Amino acid sequence: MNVPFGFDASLAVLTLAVAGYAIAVRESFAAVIAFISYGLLLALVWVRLSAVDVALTEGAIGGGVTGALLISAAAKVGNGVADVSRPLGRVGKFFIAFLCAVITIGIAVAFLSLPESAPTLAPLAAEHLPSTGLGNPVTAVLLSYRAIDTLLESVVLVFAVVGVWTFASDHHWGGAPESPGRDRPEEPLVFLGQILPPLGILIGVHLVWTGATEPGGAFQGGTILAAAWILTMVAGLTKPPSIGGRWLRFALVGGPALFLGIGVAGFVIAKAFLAYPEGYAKAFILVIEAGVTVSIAVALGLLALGPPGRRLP
Amino acid sequence: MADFFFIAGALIVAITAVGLFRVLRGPDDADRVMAAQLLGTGGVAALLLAEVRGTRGAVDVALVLAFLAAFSGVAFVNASLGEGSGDNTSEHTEDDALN
Amino acid sequence: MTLLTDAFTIVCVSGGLFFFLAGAVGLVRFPDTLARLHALTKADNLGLGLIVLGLLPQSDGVLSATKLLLVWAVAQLGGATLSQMVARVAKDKTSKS
Amino acid sequence: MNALTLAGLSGAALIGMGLYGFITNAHLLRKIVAFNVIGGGVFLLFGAVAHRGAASGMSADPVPQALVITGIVVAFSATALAVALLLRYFKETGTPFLSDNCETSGSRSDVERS
Repeated sequence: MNVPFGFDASLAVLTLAVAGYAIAVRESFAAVIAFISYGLLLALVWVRLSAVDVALTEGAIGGGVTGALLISAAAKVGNGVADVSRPLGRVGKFFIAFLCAVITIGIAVAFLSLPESAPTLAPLAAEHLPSTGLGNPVTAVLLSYRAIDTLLESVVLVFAVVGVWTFASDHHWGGAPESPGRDRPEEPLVFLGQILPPLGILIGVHLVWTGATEPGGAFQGGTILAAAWILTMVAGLTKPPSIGGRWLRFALVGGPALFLGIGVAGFVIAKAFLAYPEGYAKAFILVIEAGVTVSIAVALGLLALGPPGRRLP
Repeated sequence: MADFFFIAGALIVAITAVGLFRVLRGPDDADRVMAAQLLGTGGVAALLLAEVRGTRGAVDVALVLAFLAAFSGVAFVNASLGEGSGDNTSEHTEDDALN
Repeated sequence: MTLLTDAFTIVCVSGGLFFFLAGAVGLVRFPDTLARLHALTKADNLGLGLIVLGLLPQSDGVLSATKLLLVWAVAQLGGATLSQMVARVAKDKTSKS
Repeated sequence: MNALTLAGLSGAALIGMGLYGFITNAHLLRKIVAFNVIGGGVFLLFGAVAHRGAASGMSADPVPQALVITGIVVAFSATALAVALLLRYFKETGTPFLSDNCETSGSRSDVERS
């Protein structure tokens, strides 16, 4: 057993322990903080699996934005007092644990009995990479080979925002989400809200731009931009926008619409839906990425802000 | 040199993971957040060491983790200070919004 | 020259390692929240700072060196501000109870 | 046993643990956390499979990696939706638990059922 394997094994044990704690602990706040550590450890695991693109996404969304969302939810909801009329007994819990163990073992056996020579699309992806003008195969998959998936995903984000908005009370419809910050934000938070967002914009744009050749891309960059946006609101420097705002809705839908428009134009200029004309693939991909990044940032920000006018007792 | 970087990175993750004991024990939520913050900083340091060893893009992951550690820290502080103090903005944000 | 920069790197990274160790031990062993916060900030500032300093000569080119410094700056800004705010949260808690 | 097998087995274990928490925890926020733990396990399993497909100078098959990125973003959308639903439910009932007895008025029951 060598040192790298020892490290990977410890990392795996640590990840499992933190996940177990997130599930077993009594206080919901502690569970959320354990979950944030879990996301962080997973990002490290992804780097060890040489999937840096995924590590970026997991670190940004899994640990970061999801963590922040759950923290504020945990603070509002608290631990509560369980008044479940049919609590699970010891036997019931044991039975469920047994079933979950069976599922785990089933998946593990399936994983271990995968064929020796793994099927892979890597050669195909590598072969066509020059035609896209990109250097990062993951970006090529996302925006060229399987662009339809990414197009649909950007639409899913818009639907999710609409879904979140439907939880507003009727008389709040058309209003703005409650501000994530406090009435008079503390000075250090205001300072952070002034310094960090510009750095966040720099990092976000950098991630989108390098996504063409190095790990990075629209989703990772968009997440950072969304976080920067929310930071300015926490510091009281900007206010959550009204959900009826024309510009907001345009920004939300613009990316997917641009993506779809270029996709349909593909019928004319490149003989297929979502095909790019030869030699111009990279230019089109960059235009789409720029548009989609803005929409992702707005959508993720609105998802984190919640429905309009939400007020809790 | 590469071995040194690897071992240093692994040690930092191991050391900061010891701090996770505080997530377990608490007693305050602030203690738990501090442990997560320490693990975050340790992870950032380990990623920087990985980048120098030749993992391309690890420094970007470090950048993202450092930025979002601050972000979720803000979420914690905001949520903890928010509870109990009654001067929340909800009243007039809402009125502003409806106009 | 390489030997000299390598030695510099090793010294700085080992120093960073030491401060991480001190921070972790302090976080586990110190008796109250504010003392633990005090230990944490050492790891945050000096631990990461020394590692960044040690890696600077190893980075290839100005861009990657700038990135290293940017990581440090972001961690520093976030860490310093949040330590103060976390201390305020901890103080609120003790004064209330 | 190598790092790859380790990742796959950890993924399987995380799915089992998350599923257990998802079923046994009555607190709705804890269910959302458990759901995300399951998600992490599924993605890790995917990543291990992607890593097996390393070929042509690539360290991993890029297609499953792209799928995982898509998955993480969709998981966040689902989580945000679930949290919004939870907060609305909490506002209506004052408890983060689902209860069997419907003491809430008719106008609220549609929130509670969903």
